[in-house]
Amino acid sequence: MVRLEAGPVDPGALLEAFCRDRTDVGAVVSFTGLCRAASEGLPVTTLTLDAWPGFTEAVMTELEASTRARFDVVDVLAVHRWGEVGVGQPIVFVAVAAAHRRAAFEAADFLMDQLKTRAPLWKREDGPNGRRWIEPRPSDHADAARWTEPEPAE
Amino acid sequence: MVRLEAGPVDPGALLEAFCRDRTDVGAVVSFTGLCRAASEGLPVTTLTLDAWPGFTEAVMTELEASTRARFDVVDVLAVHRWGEVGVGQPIVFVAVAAAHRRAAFEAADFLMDQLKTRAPLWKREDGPNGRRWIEPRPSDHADAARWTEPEPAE
Amino acid sequence: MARVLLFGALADAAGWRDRDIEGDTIEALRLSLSGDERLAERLARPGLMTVLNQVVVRGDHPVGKDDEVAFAPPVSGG
Amino acid sequence: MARVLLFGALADAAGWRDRDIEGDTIEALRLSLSGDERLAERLARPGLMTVLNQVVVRGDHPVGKDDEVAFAPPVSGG
Repeated sequence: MVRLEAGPVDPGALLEAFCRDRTDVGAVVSFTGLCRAASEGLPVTTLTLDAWPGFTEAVMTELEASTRARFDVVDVLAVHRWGEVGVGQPIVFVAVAAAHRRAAFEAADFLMDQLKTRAPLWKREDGPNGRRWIEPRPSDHADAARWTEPEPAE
Repeated sequence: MVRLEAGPVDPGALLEAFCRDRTDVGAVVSFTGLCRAASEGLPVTTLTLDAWPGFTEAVMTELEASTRARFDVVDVLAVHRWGEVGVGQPIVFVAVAAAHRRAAFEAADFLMDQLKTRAPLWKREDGPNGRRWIEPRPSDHADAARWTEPEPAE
Repeated sequence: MARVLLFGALADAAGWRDRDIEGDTIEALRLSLSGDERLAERLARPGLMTVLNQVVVRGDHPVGKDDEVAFAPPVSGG
Repeated sequence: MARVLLFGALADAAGWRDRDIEGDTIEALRLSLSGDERLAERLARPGLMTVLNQVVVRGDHPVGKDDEVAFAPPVSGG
């Protein structure tokens, strides 16, 4: 499941609900992205995420589907905040449930790389030095490129 | 921090507390291990973990230290349940906080491989087919062997 | 004529997010928007994302008044 | 003589976890324990973990009455 969230994202509550009543899952990996007080040495007071409700979820759903197709997982959740986010607050939460831990780790890692480089969201950092629109760093593209070996036939 | 826990482990509450008031952390990766209703095709009704309180935490603390030495992380938490664990209940919870997500994913993955193959805990599965003591699977040793390249000098 | 949407730094630079613009291809719309000097430089940057009726497209395409064309900088989620 | 601890399948097989055993080396303790046929086979398996005063050791070591020696099967946490 994917969700674009205008209000606060609560990783604890999301993980608790995601783990609940599972008897066929041995491994749950979660990723929480938090807003830092400084980014590349510059202080940040507010992060603002622009999104395109409707289209953003549609692309997130495609990324979820390609994660499910590629790894042996039981369930996938991705929740992305948009709008204004304060320092220390969660920006994104991803969870993957699988029978075994290797698939859970790899799928969560893969999905985060996809969200970073493909999900239609645009991030602005505001601080005493002004406002700065963020684009993926070279390391984000390098991370995403790790997965470009051919996908297994379905 | 490491903890050997005789009572229930609550991944939601642990993740919430672990993320709270962090302003220098962009990424938190968590791993939750759950007790499955079947293991290698055999039904499981109860899992029982034997441990050696004192020594078990001492080894877990060493594994935490080697995780911190090896990866660029801000904080590490590992909580391991022992005693009787029901189906669907958490067995282990690991969380890693880092400035960037690659270090957080790798450190959590590494720490789980270490806990699986090195932490002094012994797992028994009870079910209608009797009781079965579990040993690490070949895949657990293969996972742990992924990290045997030389560690960076400290 | 098509409905044009802007996102991220483009919306910020233009001061608007959603407007009807004259032009019968994506390139014509982009040229028309580039008349605004606040947008021209950003529309010329590599990695510009173009979305026609919620499908990411490359190159030029004809557009009509019922079409919706979005221009956006490279994404930065997560 | 040393204090001997057993864990996991070994404690299960023996029916005890903690006992004083005659023997002045780790090998002597292991031989003495192997007199119990429920333990003999498990103590002979590869991967047996031996811990002297909370330090994992390999090979034989002398032990005295203030020493604590633990025998355990391969670990299986996580």
